Amino acid sequence: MRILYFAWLRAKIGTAEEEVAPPADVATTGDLITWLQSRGPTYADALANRAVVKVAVNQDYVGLDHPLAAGDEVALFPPVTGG
Amino acid sequence: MRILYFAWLRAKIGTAEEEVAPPADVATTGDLITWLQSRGPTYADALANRAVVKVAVNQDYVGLDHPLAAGDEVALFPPVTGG
Amino acid sequence: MAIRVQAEDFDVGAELAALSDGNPSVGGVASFVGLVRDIAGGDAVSAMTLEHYPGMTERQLAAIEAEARARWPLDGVLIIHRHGRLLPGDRIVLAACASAHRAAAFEACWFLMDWLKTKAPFWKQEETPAGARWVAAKREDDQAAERWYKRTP
Amino acid sequence: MAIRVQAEDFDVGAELAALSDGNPSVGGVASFVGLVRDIAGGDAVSAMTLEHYPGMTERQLAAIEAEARARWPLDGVLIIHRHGRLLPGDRIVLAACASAHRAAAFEACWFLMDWLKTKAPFWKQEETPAGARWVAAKREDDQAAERWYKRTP
Repeated sequence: MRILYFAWLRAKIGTAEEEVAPPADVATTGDLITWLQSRGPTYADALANRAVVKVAVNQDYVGLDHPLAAGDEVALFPPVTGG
Repeated sequence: MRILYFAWLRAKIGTAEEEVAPPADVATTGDLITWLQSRGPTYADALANRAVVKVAVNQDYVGLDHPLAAGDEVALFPPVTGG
Repeated sequence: MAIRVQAEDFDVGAELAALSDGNPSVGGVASFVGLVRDIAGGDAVSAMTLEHYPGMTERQLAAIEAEARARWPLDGVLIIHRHGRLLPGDRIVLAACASAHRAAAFEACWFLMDWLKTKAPFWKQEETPAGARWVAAKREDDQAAERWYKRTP
Repeated sequence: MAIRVQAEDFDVGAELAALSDGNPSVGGVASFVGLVRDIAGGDAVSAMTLEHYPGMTERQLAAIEAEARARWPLDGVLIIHRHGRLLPGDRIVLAACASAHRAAAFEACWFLMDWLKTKAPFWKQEETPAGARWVAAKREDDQAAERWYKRTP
């Protein structure tokens, strides 16, 4: 599963992109964030406030109960500020 | 007093501009239109429907009760259609 | 004050750029370009001639600009309106507002267009297969202009 | 479909002209150009860098364009959004809608701007005397976007 990070989430976590293989019980986007938070203090810090973490799966916005499949492209980022 | 006509009012009356010297009892813009209507069938026809005759005095919109002064520039024209 | 009444076409890109040039507090420029359509009331239109009232036109457009500046925080306002004979696809009018805030720019620009439609002394005559005809004022334009009247108690 | 995400600047006049070129049923083109301001939250901004999510950006902008076309009778829609490092006064975004009717053009263009502000995956980082900082999403932008949600019974 590929995970992309943008803006200050990318800066805090220290990478723009990584391949991860979460355990089988990580079934939803919410589960994935919980699992990522367990990977170390930088993750825990970056993902601490879920209200400012937006999630996209395969380039569409989803909620925290969205089911995950093996080949998904998951992106985590702050609220957008374009325009 | 100078009177200007525009658009189909100009075309119906047959002139874009004329100098007139209305009698002393022509005190308002409404009086002026009534007096102009008496000047002949082309005027009577062009000014028959006052709902579609707009009036400006010295380049500002006014109503039919607007008082007239000797040196005024009076314009009569249909509802505008610019933009 | 940026009001221009002219027979010549205008350069939209240059005009819009000039509205914010040298003023980096401008956050956005909203604009509207009106064009001659080739059809009106179901009839083909081959050309359109815009008559206007020189002097009063500039005076009314300046009053509309002043009203927009009084209502919204604007860094720049531009109205260019052409007169004379135009062909389908030709530009008729450009209205543009620059502001720090996009809502102000959009609202003010829309206001300029709605008010100039019913207040600026221009008259359109269309050339159709059945001959030349004067365009009648539209009730929907009056209603659009009325939206912007302030309610007084 | 006219969505472009690019580092390069764009030619506003040419882009707006292209929206109506060859289509004389267009009565008007409403547009908005967003610019980099030199001040934000009271602090001087010397530059701004726009990060984006390639692929998703185009996908979301295309969805916003499709929504606008479904809601209003539009003859043309254009969204150009830049990314990378920009300076005060630089153009960031152009949104434009061509329509036979000016109300449709204005509404649809405003809708494009409000929705892309809250849906297109761009993030701004400002350079200020106190260092670089990420721009926070504004509550007023969320409210502006919410205006356009259809009420469902």
